[in-house]
Amino acid sequence: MELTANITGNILICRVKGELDHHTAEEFRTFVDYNMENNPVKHLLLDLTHLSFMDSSGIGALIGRYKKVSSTGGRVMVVNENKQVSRVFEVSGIYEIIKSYSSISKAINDI
Amino acid sequence: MELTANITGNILICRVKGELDHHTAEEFRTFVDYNMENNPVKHLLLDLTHLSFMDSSGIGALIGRYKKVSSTGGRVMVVNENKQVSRVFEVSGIYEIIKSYSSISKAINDI
Amino acid sequence: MNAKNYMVLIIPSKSQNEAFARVATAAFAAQLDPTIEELADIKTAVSEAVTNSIIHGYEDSEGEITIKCRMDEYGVEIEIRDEGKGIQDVEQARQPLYTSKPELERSGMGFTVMETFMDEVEVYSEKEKGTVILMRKKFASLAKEQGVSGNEG
Amino acid sequence: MNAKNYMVLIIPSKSQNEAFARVATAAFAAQLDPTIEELADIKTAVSEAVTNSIIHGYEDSEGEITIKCRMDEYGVEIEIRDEGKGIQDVEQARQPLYTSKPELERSGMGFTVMETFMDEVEVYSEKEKGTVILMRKKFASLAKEQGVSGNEG
Ligand SMILES: Nc1ncnc2c1ncn2[C@@H]1O[C@H](COP(=O)(O)OP(=O)(O)O)[C@@H](O)[C@H]1O
Ligand SMILES: Nc1ncnc2c1ncn2[C@@H]1O[C@H](COP(=O)(O)OP(=O)(O)O)[C@@H](O)[C@H]1O
Repeated sequence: MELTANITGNILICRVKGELDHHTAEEFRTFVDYNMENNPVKHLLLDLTHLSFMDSSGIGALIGRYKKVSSTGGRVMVVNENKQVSRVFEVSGIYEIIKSYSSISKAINDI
Repeated sequence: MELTANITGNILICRVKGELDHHTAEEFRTFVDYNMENNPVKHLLLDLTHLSFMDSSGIGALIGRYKKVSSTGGRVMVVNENKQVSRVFEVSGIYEIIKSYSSISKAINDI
Repeated sequence: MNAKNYMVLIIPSKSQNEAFARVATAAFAAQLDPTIEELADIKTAVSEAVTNSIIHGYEDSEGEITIKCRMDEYGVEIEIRDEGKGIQDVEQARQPLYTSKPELERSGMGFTVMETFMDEVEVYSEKEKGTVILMRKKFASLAKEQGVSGNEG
Repeated sequence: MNAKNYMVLIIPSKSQNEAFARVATAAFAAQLDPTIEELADIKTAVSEAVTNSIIHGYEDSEGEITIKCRMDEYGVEIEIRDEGKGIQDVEQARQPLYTSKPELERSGMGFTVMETFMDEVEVYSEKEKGTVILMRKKFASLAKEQGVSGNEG
Protein backbone atom coordinates (compact mmCIF):
# COMPACT_ATOMS: atom_id res chain seq x y z
CA MET A 1 0.00 0.00 0.00
CA GLU A 2 1.21 3.46 -0.93
CA LEU A 3 -0.28 6.51 0.74
CA THR A 4 0.30 10.15 -0.13
CA ALA A 5 -1.33 13.24 1.35
CA ASN A 6 -1.91 16.73 -0.04
CA ILE A 7 -3.74 19.68 1.40
CA THR A 8 -6.12 21.91 -0.56
CA GLY A 9 -7.84 24.55 1.57
CA ASN A 10 -9.30 22.71 4.53
CA ILE A 11 -9.34 19.36 2.76
CA LEU A 12 -6.86 16.52 3.20
CA ILE A 13 -6.56 14.72 -0.12
CA CYS A 14 -5.22 11.24 0.44
CA ARG A 15 -4.27 9.02 -2.46
CA VAL A 16 -4.55 5.30 -1.71
CA LYS A 17 -2.61 2.93 -3.95
CA GLY A 18 -2.69 -0.87 -3.70
CA GLU A 19 -5.07 -3.06 -1.75
CA LEU A 20 -7.04 -2.10 1.35
CA ASP A 21 -7.72 -5.18 3.48
CA HIS A 22 -7.25 -6.19 7.12
CA HIS A 23 -3.48 -6.45 6.58
CA THR A 24 -3.08 -2.90 5.25
CA ALA A 25 -5.94 -1.25 7.21
CA GLU A 26 -3.73 -0.39 10.18
CA GLU A 27 -1.29 1.53 8.00
CA PHE A 28 -4.18 3.35 6.33
CA ARG A 29 -5.76 4.27 9.67
CA THR A 30 -2.53 5.54 11.18
CA PHE A 31 -1.61 7.58 8.12
CA VAL A 32 -4.99 9.25 7.71
CA ASP A 33 -5.52 9.96 11.42
CA TYR A 34 -2.03 11.41 11.78
CA ASN A 35 -2.48 13.70 8.81
CA MET A 36 -5.99 14.79 9.83
CA GLU A 37 -4.80 15.62 13.33
CA ASN A 38 -1.60 17.40 12.40
CA ASN A 39 -2.84 19.61 9.61
CA PRO A 40 -5.33 22.49 9.64
CA VAL A 41 -7.94 20.46 7.72
CA LYS A 42 -11.58 19.58 8.25
CA HIS A 43 -12.59 17.29 5.37
CA LEU A 44 -11.11 14.05 4.07
CA LEU A 45 -11.02 13.28 0.37
CA LEU A 46 -9.81 9.80 -0.59
CA ASP A 47 -8.57 9.41 -4.14
CA LEU A 48 -9.17 5.71 -4.90
CA THR A 49 -8.07 5.77 -8.55
CA HIS A 50 -5.23 3.38 -7.80
CA LEU A 51 -6.95 1.27 -5.17
CA SER A 52 -7.11 -2.11 -6.91
CA PHE A 53 -8.91 -4.09 -4.19
CA MET A 54 -10.94 -3.53 -1.04
CA ASP A 55 -12.99 -5.78 1.23
CA SER A 56 -15.14 -5.26 4.34
CA SER A 57 -12.07 -4.63 6.48
CA GLY A 58 -11.62 -1.54 4.32
CA ILE A 59 -15.24 -0.61 4.96
CA GLY A 60 -14.56 -0.84 8.69
CA ALA A 61 -11.55 1.44 8.33
CA LEU A 62 -13.56 3.95 6.26
CA ILE A 63 -16.43 4.01 8.77
CA GLY A 64 -13.85 4.56 11.52
CA ARG A 65 -12.44 7.60 9.65
CA TYR A 66 -15.97 8.84 8.94
CA LYS A 67 -16.82 8.76 12.66
CA LYS A 68 -13.73 10.77 13.57
CA VAL A 69 -14.00 13.30 10.76
CA SER A 70 -17.74 13.86 11.10
CA SER A 71 -17.45 14.31 14.87
CA THR A 72 -15.68 17.60 14.15
CA GLY A 73 -18.11 18.60 11.41
CA GLY A 74 -16.02 17.37 8.47
CA ARG A 75 -17.03 15.27 5.46
CA VAL A 76 -15.47 12.16 3.95
CA MET A 77 -15.57 11.81 0.16
CA VAL A 78 -14.16 9.26 -2.29
CA VAL A 79 -13.09 9.72 -5.87
CA ASN A 80 -12.89 7.32 -8.77
CA GLU A 81 -13.22 3.93 -7.06
CA ASN A 82 -13.11 0.93 -9.42
CA LYS A 83 -15.92 -1.54 -9.97
CA GLN A 84 -14.81 -4.11 -7.39
CA VAL A 85 -14.44 -1.42 -4.73
CA SER A 86 -17.72 0.17 -5.73
CA ARG A 87 -19.57 -3.14 -5.34
CA VAL A 88 -18.22 -3.53 -1.79
CA PHE A 89 -19.31 0.05 -1.07
CA GLU A 90 -22.79 -0.72 -2.35
CA VAL A 91 -23.24 -3.96 -0.43
CA SER A 92 -22.21 -2.28 2.80
CA GLY A 93 -24.42 0.76 2.28
CA ILE A 94 -21.52 3.10 2.85
CA TYR A 95 -22.54 5.44 0.02
CA GLU A 96 -25.20 6.71 2.44
CA ILE A 97 -22.52 8.42 4.50
CA ILE A 98 -19.58 8.76 2.10
CA LYS A 99 -20.34 10.36 -1.24
CA SER A 100 -18.49 9.41 -4.41
CA TYR A 101 -17.28 11.74 -7.17
CA SER A 102 -15.76 11.11 -10.56
CA SER A 103 -12.97 13.65 -10.04
CA ILE A 104 -11.17 15.48 -7.26
CA SER A 105 -12.29 18.89 -8.55
CA LYS A 106 -15.95 17.82 -8.55
CA ALA A 107 -15.62 16.65 -4.96
CA ILE A 108 -13.95 19.91 -3.89
CA ASN A 109 -16.58 22.00 -5.65
CA ASP A 110 -19.32 20.16 -3.78
CA ILE A 111 -18.15 21.17 -0.31
CA MET B 1 -1.80 -20.13 -25.98
CA GLU B 2 -2.62 -18.28 -29.18
CA LEU B 3 -0.97 -19.29 -32.45
CA THR B 4 -1.16 -17.52 -35.79
CA ALA B 5 0.62 -18.34 -39.04
CA ASN B 6 1.58 -16.23 -42.03
CA ILE B 7 3.56 -17.05 -45.13
CA THR B 8 6.27 -14.84 -46.65
CA GLY B 9 8.05 -16.42 -49.60
CA ASN B 10 9.14 -19.87 -48.47
CA ILE B 11 9.00 -18.96 -44.78
CA LEU B 12 6.27 -19.84 -42.32
CA ILE B 13 6.04 -17.04 -39.78
CA CYS B 14 4.38 -18.30 -36.62
CA ARG B 15 3.44 -15.94 -33.82
CA VAL B 16 3.34 -17.59 -30.39
CA LYS B 17 1.36 -15.83 -27.68
CA GLY B 18 1.09 -16.98 -24.06
CA GLU B 19 3.13 -19.63 -22.27
CA LEU B 20 4.96 -22.56 -23.81
CA ASP B 21 5.20 -25.41 -21.32
CA HIS B 22 4.40 -29.12 -21.27
CA HIS B 23 0.66 -28.35 -21.15
CA THR B 24 0.68 -26.17 -24.28
CA ALA B 25 3.53 -27.91 -26.18
CA GLU B 26 1.19 -30.38 -27.89
CA GLU B 27 -0.91 -27.60 -29.38
CA PHE B 28 2.24 -25.80 -30.52
CA ARG B 29 3.66 -28.95 -32.13
CA THR B 30 0.44 -29.81 -33.96
CA PHE B 31 -0.08 -26.27 -35.22
CA VAL B 32 3.46 -25.78 -36.51
CA ASP B 33 3.78 -29.24 -38.08
CA TYR B 34 0.42 -28.95 -39.81
CA ASN B 35 1.28 -25.55 -41.25
CA MET B 36 4.78 -26.59 -42.31
CA GLU B 37 3.44 -29.67 -44.07
CA ASN B 38 0.47 -28.05 -45.78
CA ASN B 39 2.10 -24.95 -47.15
CA PRO B 40 4.83 -24.48 -49.78
CA VAL B 41 7.35 -23.37 -47.16
CA LYS B 42 10.86 -24.40 -46.20
CA HIS B 43 11.88 -22.26 -43.22
CA LEU B 44 10.22 -21.66 -39.84
CA LEU B 45 10.33 -18.26 -38.17
CA LEU B 46 8.89 -18.05 -34.67
CA ASP B 47 7.88 -14.60 -33.50
CA LEU B 48 8.19 -14.82 -29.71
CA THR B 49 7.37 -11.18 -28.92
CA HIS B 50 4.28 -12.23 -26.99
CA LEU B 51 5.62 -15.43 -25.48
CA SER B 52 5.60 -14.59 -21.77
CA PHE B 53 7.02 -17.85 -20.41
CA MET B 54 8.86 -20.93 -21.59
CA ASP B 55 10.54 -23.86 -19.83
CA SER B 56 12.51 -26.91 -20.95
CA SER B 57 9.36 -28.56 -22.31
CA GLY B 58 9.33 -25.70 -24.80
CA ILE B 59 12.97 -26.41 -25.61
CA GLY B 60 12.01 -30.02 -26.36
CA ALA B 61 9.25 -28.84 -28.68
CA LEU B 62 11.62 -26.44 -30.44
CA ILE B 63 14.28 -29.09 -30.93
CA GLY B 64 11.59 -31.38 -32.34
CA ARG B 65 10.58 -28.72 -34.89
CA TYR B 66 14.24 -28.06 -35.68
CA LYS B 67 14.83 -31.73 -36.47
CA LYS B 68 11.86 -31.86 -38.85
CA VAL B 69 12.54 -28.57 -40.59
CA SER B 70 16.28 -29.08 -40.95
CA SER B 71 15.78 -32.60 -42.35
CA THR B 72 14.36 -30.95 -45.48
CA GLY B 73 17.05 -28.26 -45.60
CA GLY B 74 15.10 -25.54 -43.82
CA ARG B 75 16.11 -23.23 -40.97
CA VAL B 76 14.40 -22.38 -37.68
CA MET B 77 14.72 -18.82 -36.41
CA VAL B 78 13.29 -16.93 -33.45
CA VAL B 79 12.52 -13.27 -33.06
CA ASN B 80 12.31 -11.02 -30.04
CA GLU B 81 12.22 -13.51 -27.16
CA ASN B 82 12.00 -11.95 -23.69
CA LYS B 83 14.61 -12.28 -20.96
CA GLN B 84 13.11 -15.29 -19.19
CA VAL B 85 12.79 -17.18 -22.48
CA SER B 86 16.26 -16.12 -23.55
CA ARG B 87 17.77 -17.47 -20.32
CA VAL B 88 16.14 -20.87 -20.91
CA PHE B 89 17.50 -20.79 -24.48
CA GLU B 90 20.97 -20.05 -23.18
CA VAL B 91 21.02 -22.73 -20.49
CA SER B 92 19.90 -25.34 -22.97
CA GLY B 93 22.40 -24.31 -25.65
CA ILE B 94 19.67 -24.05 -28.27
CA TYR B 95 21.12 -20.84 -29.74
CA GLU B 96 23.69 -23.13 -31.39
CA ILE B 97 21.03 -24.45 -33.75
CA ILE B 98 18.31 -21.77 -33.68
CA LYS B 99 19.43 -18.23 -34.35
CA SER B 100 17.75 -15.24 -32.76
CA TYR B 101 16.93 -11.90 -34.42
CA SER B 102 15.60 -8.64 -33.08
CA SER B 103 13.02 -8.28 -35.85
CA ILE B 104 11.18 -10.36 -38.44
CA SER B 105 12.69 -8.40 -41.32
CA LYS B 106 16.23 -8.98 -40.06
CA ALA B 107 15.54 -12.70 -39.82
CA ILE B 108 14.09 -12.82 -43.35
CA ASN B 109 17.01 -10.85 -44.79
CA ASP B 110 19.45 -13.34 -43.29
CA ILE B 111 18.10 -16.33 -45.19
CA MET C 1 -11.08 -32.55 -17.56
CA ASN C 2 -11.60 -29.37 -15.55
CA ALA C 3 -14.51 -30.92 -13.72
CA LYS C 4 -12.31 -33.00 -11.46
CA ASN C 5 -9.61 -30.48 -10.84
CA TYR C 6 -9.01 -29.15 -7.34
CA MET C 7 -6.37 -27.57 -5.14
CA VAL C 8 -5.66 -27.49 -1.44
CA LEU C 9 -3.77 -24.56 0.03
CA ILE C 10 -2.58 -24.38 3.63
CA ILE C 11 -1.25 -21.14 5.14
CA PRO C 12 -0.55 -19.89 8.64
CA SER C 13 -2.98 -17.25 9.95
CA LYS C 14 -0.80 -14.23 9.20
CA SER C 15 -2.48 -11.14 7.82
CA GLN C 16 0.13 -10.87 5.07
CA ASN C 17 -1.31 -14.09 3.62
CA GLU C 18 -4.74 -12.57 2.98
CA ALA C 19 -3.60 -11.14 -0.33
CA PHE C 20 -1.79 -14.34 -1.28
CA ALA C 21 -4.85 -16.48 -0.47
CA ARG C 22 -7.16 -14.49 -2.70
CA VAL C 23 -4.66 -14.23 -5.55
CA ALA C 24 -3.92 -17.98 -5.49
CA THR C 25 -7.60 -18.93 -5.39
CA ALA C 26 -8.38 -16.56 -8.23
CA ALA C 27 -5.45 -17.92 -10.27
CA PHE C 28 -6.84 -21.42 -9.84
CA ALA C 29 -10.43 -20.41 -10.70
CA ALA C 30 -9.11 -18.55 -13.75
CA GLN C 31 -8.63 -21.94 -15.45
CA LEU C 32 -12.39 -21.93 -16.06
CA ASP C 33 -12.32 -18.59 -17.91
CA PRO C 34 -14.60 -16.64 -15.61
CA THR C 35 -15.32 -12.98 -16.30
CA ILE C 36 -13.18 -10.33 -14.61
CA GLU C 37 -16.10 -9.52 -12.34
CA GLU C 38 -16.63 -13.16 -11.34
CA LEU C 39 -12.95 -13.39 -10.50
CA ALA C 40 -13.12 -10.20 -8.43
CA ASP C 41 -16.12 -11.62 -6.56
CA ILE C 42 -14.16 -14.74 -5.66
CA LYS C 43 -11.18 -12.69 -4.51
CA THR C 44 -13.38 -10.58 -2.28
CA ALA C 45 -15.25 -13.51 -0.73
CA VAL C 46 -12.04 -15.46 -0.06
CA SER C 47 -10.49 -12.36 1.49
CA GLU C 48 -13.46 -12.08 3.89
CA ALA C 49 -13.37 -15.71 4.98
CA VAL C 50 -9.58 -15.85 5.41
CA THR C 51 -9.54 -12.57 7.32
CA ASN C 52 -12.25 -13.91 9.66
CA SER C 53 -10.20 -17.02 10.40
CA ILE C 54 -7.23 -14.83 11.25
CA ILE C 55 -9.04 -12.23 13.38
CA HIS C 56 -11.89 -14.19 14.92
CA GLY C 57 -10.86 -17.82 14.58
CA TYR C 58 -7.30 -17.61 15.85
CA GLU C 59 -7.38 -14.15 17.45
CA ASP C 60 -3.91 -13.51 18.83
CA SER C 61 -2.62 -17.06 18.45
CA GLU C 62 -1.42 -18.58 15.19
CA GLY C 63 -3.00 -21.54 13.47
CA GLU C 64 -3.42 -22.96 10.00
CA ILE C 65 -6.06 -22.04 7.46
CA THR C 66 -6.96 -24.56 4.76
CA ILE C 67 -8.42 -23.38 1.48
CA LYS C 68 -9.84 -25.99 -0.86
CA CYS C 69 -11.10 -25.15 -4.29
CA ARG C 70 -12.89 -27.68 -6.48
CA MET C 71 -14.17 -27.20 -9.98
CA ASP C 72 -17.51 -28.62 -11.04
CA GLU C 73 -19.59 -28.32 -14.22
CA TYR C 74 -20.95 -24.95 -13.19
CA GLY C 75 -18.04 -23.18 -11.55
CA VAL C 76 -16.13 -23.49 -8.31
CA GLU C 77 -16.73 -24.63 -4.77
CA ILE C 78 -14.44 -23.03 -2.21
CA GLU C 79 -13.98 -24.28 1.34
CA ILE C 80 -12.15 -22.23 3.96
CA ARG C 81 -11.44 -23.97 7.23
CA ASP C 82 -9.83 -23.01 10.51
CA GLU C 83 -9.41 -24.85 13.79
CA GLY C 84 -9.98 -21.73 15.81
CA LYS C 85 -12.45 -20.74 18.48
CA GLY C 86 -15.60 -21.25 16.42
CA ILE C 87 -18.86 -19.34 16.26
CA GLN C 88 -21.41 -19.73 19.06
CA ASP C 89 -24.41 -18.37 17.15
CA VAL C 90 -24.03 -18.66 13.39
CA GLU C 91 -27.36 -17.04 12.64
CA GLN C 92 -26.42 -13.95 14.62
CA ALA C 93 -22.94 -13.88 13.07
CA ARG C 94 -24.43 -13.78 9.57
CA GLN C 95 -26.56 -10.71 10.33
CA PRO C 96 -25.37 -7.62 8.47
CA LEU C 97 -23.47 -5.25 10.76
CA TYR C 98 -23.06 -7.82 13.53
CA THR C 99 -19.50 -7.99 14.79
CA SER C 100 -18.04 -9.35 18.00
CA LYS C 101 -15.05 -7.04 17.64
CA PRO C 102 -16.27 -3.45 17.13
CA GLU C 103 -13.14 -2.24 18.99
CA LEU C 104 -11.09 -3.41 15.98
CA GLU C 105 -13.18 -1.26 13.63
CA ARG C 106 -14.78 -4.34 12.07
CA SER C 107 -17.75 -3.47 9.90
CA GLY C 108 -19.69 -6.67 10.53
CA MET C 109 -20.23 -6.94 6.76
CA GLY C 110 -17.97 -9.92 6.02
CA PHE C 111 -20.69 -12.54 5.74
CA THR C 112 -22.95 -10.15 3.85
CA VAL C 113 -20.19 -9.57 1.29
CA MET C 114 -19.63 -13.33 0.91
CA GLU C 115 -23.36 -13.93 0.44
CA THR C 116 -23.70 -11.13 -2.10
CA PHE C 117 -20.64 -12.05 -4.16
CA MET C 118 -21.09 -15.83 -4.17
CA ASP C 119 -24.10 -17.91 -5.20
CA GLU C 120 -24.18 -20.01 -2.03
CA VAL C 121 -22.54 -19.70 1.37
CA GLU C 122 -22.75 -22.39 4.03
CA VAL C 123 -21.27 -21.99 7.51
CA TYR C 124 -20.36 -24.90 9.77
CA SER C 125 -18.90 -24.04 13.13
CA GLU C 126 -18.38 -25.54 16.55
CA LYS C 127 -17.21 -23.70 19.66
CA GLU C 128 -13.50 -24.37 20.34
CA LYS C 129 -13.33 -26.68 17.31
CA GLY C 130 -13.29 -24.28 14.40
CA THR C 131 -15.20 -22.99 11.41
CA VAL C 132 -15.77 -24.12 7.84
CA ILE C 133 -17.12 -21.77 5.19
CA LEU C 134 -18.35 -23.45 2.01
CA MET C 135 -19.05 -21.16 -0.91
CA ARG C 136 -20.12 -21.82 -4.49
CA LYS C 137 -19.95 -19.61 -7.53
CA LYS C 138 -21.35 -20.38 -10.98
CA PHE C 139 -19.62 -18.97 -14.03
CA ALA C 140 -21.63 -17.55 -16.91
CA SER C 141 -19.32 -19.13 -19.50
CA LEU C 142 -20.02 -22.62 -18.16
CA ALA C 143 -23.78 -22.07 -17.97
CA LYS C 144 -23.63 -21.52 -21.73
CA GLU C 145 -21.57 -24.66 -22.32
CA GLN C 146 -24.12 -26.64 -20.32
CA GLY C 147 -26.85 -25.21 -22.49
CA VAL C 148 -28.51 -23.74 -19.42
CA SER C 149 -28.89 -20.35 -21.01
CA GLY C 150 -30.74 -21.81 -23.97
CA ASN C 151 -30.28 -20.77 -27.59
CA GLU C 152 -27.12 -19.04 -28.63
CA GLY C 153 -27.93 -17.55 -32.00
CA MET D 1 7.62 -11.94 10.53
CA ASN D 2 8.26 -13.16 6.99
CA ALA D 3 10.87 -15.55 8.26
CA LYS D 4 8.37 -18.07 9.57
CA ASN D 5 5.85 -17.83 6.79
CA TYR D 6 5.12 -20.82 4.61
CA MET D 7 2.50 -22.35 2.36
CA VAL D 8 1.55 -25.85 1.32
CA LEU D 9 -0.17 -26.39 -2.00
CA ILE D 10 -1.59 -29.72 -3.15
CA ILE D 11 -2.74 -30.28 -6.73
CA PRO D 12 -3.56 -33.31 -8.86
CA SER D 13 -1.02 -34.16 -11.56
CA LYS D 14 -2.86 -32.52 -14.45
CA SER D 15 -0.82 -30.57 -16.98
CA GLN D 16 -3.21 -27.62 -16.75
CA ASN D 17 -1.95 -27.13 -13.17
CA GLU D 18 1.62 -26.46 -14.26
CA ALA D 19 0.84 -22.80 -14.90
CA PHE D 20 -1.15 -22.50 -11.69
CA ALA D 21 1.64 -24.07 -9.60
CA ARG D 22 4.27 -21.64 -10.83
CA VAL D 23 2.00 -18.60 -10.55
CA ALA D 24 0.93 -19.50 -6.99
CA THR D 25 4.50 -20.14 -5.84
CA ALA D 26 5.68 -16.89 -7.38
CA ALA D 27 2.78 -14.99 -5.77
CA PHE D 28 3.84 -16.37 -2.39
CA ALA D 29 7.53 -15.61 -2.91
CA ALA D 30 6.60 -12.10 -4.05
CA GLN D 31 5.94 -11.23 -0.39
CA LEU D 32 9.73 -10.98 0.01
CA ASP D 33 10.08 -8.38 -2.76
CA PRO D 34 12.39 -10.34 -5.06
CA THR D 35 13.45 -8.86 -8.38
CA ILE D 36 11.45 -9.65 -11.50
CA GLU D 37 14.25 -11.91 -12.64
CA GLU D 38 14.39 -13.82 -9.34
CA LEU D 39 10.65 -14.35 -9.57
CA ALA D 40 10.96 -15.59 -13.16
CA ASP D 41 13.69 -18.01 -12.04
CA ILE D 42 11.40 -19.46 -9.38
CA LYS D 43 8.54 -19.81 -11.84
CA THR D 44 10.76 -21.65 -14.29
CA ALA D 45 12.25 -24.03 -11.71
CA VAL D 46 8.83 -24.85 -10.21
CA SER D 47 7.47 -25.47 -13.69
CA GLU D 48 10.28 -27.97 -14.35
CA ALA D 49 9.79 -29.91 -11.12
CA VAL D 50 5.98 -30.02 -11.34
CA THR D 51 6.10 -31.08 -15.00
CA ASN D 52 8.51 -33.89 -14.09
CA SER D 53 6.14 -35.17 -11.40
CA ILE D 54 3.31 -35.20 -13.94
CA ILE D 55 5.20 -36.81 -16.84
CA HIS D 56 7.77 -39.01 -15.15
CA GLY D 57 6.44 -39.48 -11.61
CA TYR D 58 2.83 -40.34 -12.39
CA GLU D 59 3.11 -41.06 -16.12
CA ASP D 60 -0.38 -41.92 -17.30
CA SER D 61 -1.94 -42.30 -13.88
CA GLU D 62 -3.05 -39.41 -11.69
CA GLY D 63 -1.62 -38.60 -8.28
CA GLU D 64 -1.07 -35.62 -6.03
CA ILE D 65 1.80 -33.17 -6.11
CA THR D 66 2.66 -31.25 -2.95
CA ILE D 67 4.45 -27.93 -3.19
CA LYS D 68 5.80 -26.42 0.00
CA CYS D 69 7.33 -22.99 0.12
CA ARG D 70 9.05 -21.65 3.24
CA MET D 71 10.61 -18.27 3.74
CA ASP D 72 13.88 -17.90 5.59
CA GLU D 73 16.19 -14.96 6.22
CA TYR D 74 17.78 -15.25 2.81
CA GLY D 75 14.92 -16.13 0.49
CA VAL D 76 12.77 -19.16 -0.13
CA GLU D 77 13.02 -22.93 0.14
CA ILE D 78 10.71 -24.81 -2.20
CA GLU D 79 9.90 -28.50 -1.89
CA ILE D 80 8.09 -30.37 -4.65
CA ARG D 81 7.00 -33.88 -3.80
CA ASP D 82 5.25 -36.69 -5.67
CA GLU D 83 4.44 -40.27 -4.71
CA GLY D 84 5.14 -41.50 -8.21
CA LYS D 85 7.50 -44.07 -9.66
CA GLY D 86 10.72 -42.48 -8.43
CA ILE D 87 14.15 -42.16 -10.03
CA GLN D 88 16.47 -45.18 -10.15
CA ASP D 89 19.68 -43.28 -10.79
CA VAL D 90 19.52 -39.67 -9.61
CA GLU D 91 23.05 -38.86 -10.76
CA GLN D 92 22.25 -39.95 -14.31
CA ALA D 93 18.90 -38.12 -14.22
CA ARG D 94 20.64 -34.85 -13.35
CA GLN D 95 22.96 -35.03 -16.38
CA PRO D 96 22.20 -32.37 -18.99
CA LEU D 97 20.36 -33.86 -22.00
CA TYR D 98 19.52 -37.12 -20.21
CA THR D 99 15.88 -38.06 -20.60
CA SER D 100 14.08 -41.37 -20.18
CA LYS D 101 11.34 -40.21 -22.53
CA PRO D 102 12.90 -38.97 -25.79
CA GLU D 103 9.78 -40.17 -27.63
CA LEU D 104 7.84 -37.35 -25.92
CA GLU D 105 10.27 -34.75 -27.25
CA ARG D 106 11.69 -34.14 -23.78
CA SER D 107 14.88 -32.11 -23.89
CA GLY D 108 16.49 -33.64 -20.82
CA MET D 109 17.26 -30.13 -19.58
CA GLY D 110 14.80 -29.92 -16.67
CA PHE D 111 17.30 -30.52 -13.87
CA THR D 112 19.88 -28.31 -15.57
CA VAL D 113 17.37 -25.46 -15.69
CA MET D 114 16.50 -25.95 -12.00
CA GLU D 115 20.19 -25.96 -11.05
CA THR D 116 20.94 -22.88 -13.10
CA PHE D 117 17.98 -20.83 -11.92
CA MET D 118 18.09 -21.77 -8.22
CA ASP D 119 20.98 -21.54 -5.75
CA GLU D 120 20.65 -25.12 -4.49
CA VAL D 121 18.81 -28.20 -5.75
CA GLU D 122 18.60 -31.44 -3.79
CA VAL D 123 16.92 -34.56 -5.13
CA TYR D 124 15.60 -37.37 -2.94
CA SER D 125 13.99 -40.28 -4.70
CA GLU D 126 13.12 -43.89 -4.13
CA LYS D 127 11.89 -46.35 -6.76
CA GLU D 128 8.10 -46.83 -6.54
CA LYS D 129 7.93 -44.45 -3.57
CA GLY D 130 8.31 -41.05 -5.15
CA THR D 131 10.53 -38.03 -5.54
CA VAL D 132 11.24 -34.90 -3.53
CA ILE D 133 12.97 -31.89 -5.06
CA LEU D 134 14.27 -29.33 -2.56
CA MET D 135 15.37 -26.02 -4.01
CA ARG D 136 16.63 -22.81 -2.42
CA LYS D 137 16.87 -19.33 -3.81
CA LYS D 138 18.42 -16.31 -2.13
CA PHE D 139 17.04 -12.87 -2.86
CA ALA D 140 19.37 -9.91 -3.39
CA SER D 141 17.10 -7.59 -1.39
CA LEU D 142 17.40 -9.81 1.71
CA ALA D 143 21.16 -10.19 1.37
CA LYS D 144 21.34 -6.41 1.77
CA GLU D 145 19.08 -6.41 4.82
CA GLN D 146 21.29 -9.05 6.39
CA GLY D 147 24.29 -6.86 5.75
CA VAL D 148 25.84 -9.60 3.64
CA SER D 149 26.68 -7.25 0.82
CA GLY D 150 28.63 -4.97 3.14
CA ASN D 151 28.62 -1.19 3.00
CA GLU D 152 25.70 0.58 1.43
CA GLY D 153 26.92 4.13 1.12
N1 LIG E 1 -13.72 -18.02 11.35
C1 LIG E 1 -14.39 -17.50 12.39
N2 LIG E 1 -14.13 -17.93 13.66
C2 LIG E 1 -14.78 -17.41 14.72
N3 LIG E 1 -15.73 -16.46 14.62
C3 LIG E 1 -16.04 -15.99 13.39
C4 LIG E 1 -15.39 -16.47 12.22
N4 LIG E 1 -15.92 -15.83 11.16
C5 LIG E 1 -16.84 -14.98 11.63
N5 LIG E 1 -16.93 -15.07 12.98
C6 LIG E 1 -17.88 -14.31 13.85
O1 LIG E 1 -18.89 -13.76 13.04
C7 LIG E 1 -18.95 -12.36 13.19
C8 LIG E 1 -19.41 -11.68 11.93
O2 LIG E 1 -18.43 -11.85 10.90
P1 LIG E 1 -18.36 -10.81 9.69
O3 LIG E 1 -19.71 -10.68 9.09
O4 LIG E 1 -17.27 -11.25 8.78
O5 LIG E 1 -17.99 -9.43 10.37
P2 LIG E 1 -16.62 -8.89 11.02
O6 LIG E 1 -15.48 -9.76 10.57
O7 LIG E 1 -16.53 -7.51 10.50
O8 LIG E 1 -16.81 -8.96 12.51
C9 LIG E 1 -17.57 -11.96 13.66
O9 LIG E 1 -17.56 -10.72 14.34
C10 LIG E 1 -17.20 -13.14 14.55
O10 LIG E 1 -17.77 -13.02 15.82
N1 LIG F 1 9.50 -36.62 -10.42
C1 LIG F 1 10.14 -37.58 -11.15
N2 LIG F 1 9.75 -38.87 -11.06
C2 LIG F 1 10.37 -39.84 -11.77
N3 LIG F 1 11.42 -39.60 -12.61
C3 LIG F 1 11.84 -38.33 -12.75
C4 LIG F 1 11.24 -37.26 -12.03
N4 LIG F 1 11.89 -36.12 -12.35
C5 LIG F 1 12.85 -36.46 -13.23
N5 LIG F 1 12.84 -37.79 -13.48
C6 LIG F 1 13.78 -38.53 -14.36
O1 LIG F 1 14.90 -37.69 -14.61
C7 LIG F 1 15.07 -37.53 -16.02
C8 LIG F 1 15.66 -36.17 -16.32
O2 LIG F 1 14.76 -35.13 -15.97
P1 LIG F 1 14.87 -33.72 -16.69
O3 LIG F 1 16.27 -33.23 -16.59
O4 LIG F 1 13.81 -32.84 -16.12
O5 LIG F 1 14.57 -34.01 -18.21
P2 LIG F 1 13.22 -34.38 -19.00
O6 LIG F 1 12.03 -34.05 -18.13
O7 LIG F 1 13.27 -33.54 -20.21
O8 LIG F 1 13.28 -35.85 -19.29
C9 LIG F 1 13.70 -37.76 -16.60
O9 LIG F 1 13.76 -38.12 -17.95
C10 LIG F 1 13.16 -38.87 -15.71
O10 LIG F 1 13.66 -40.13 -16.10
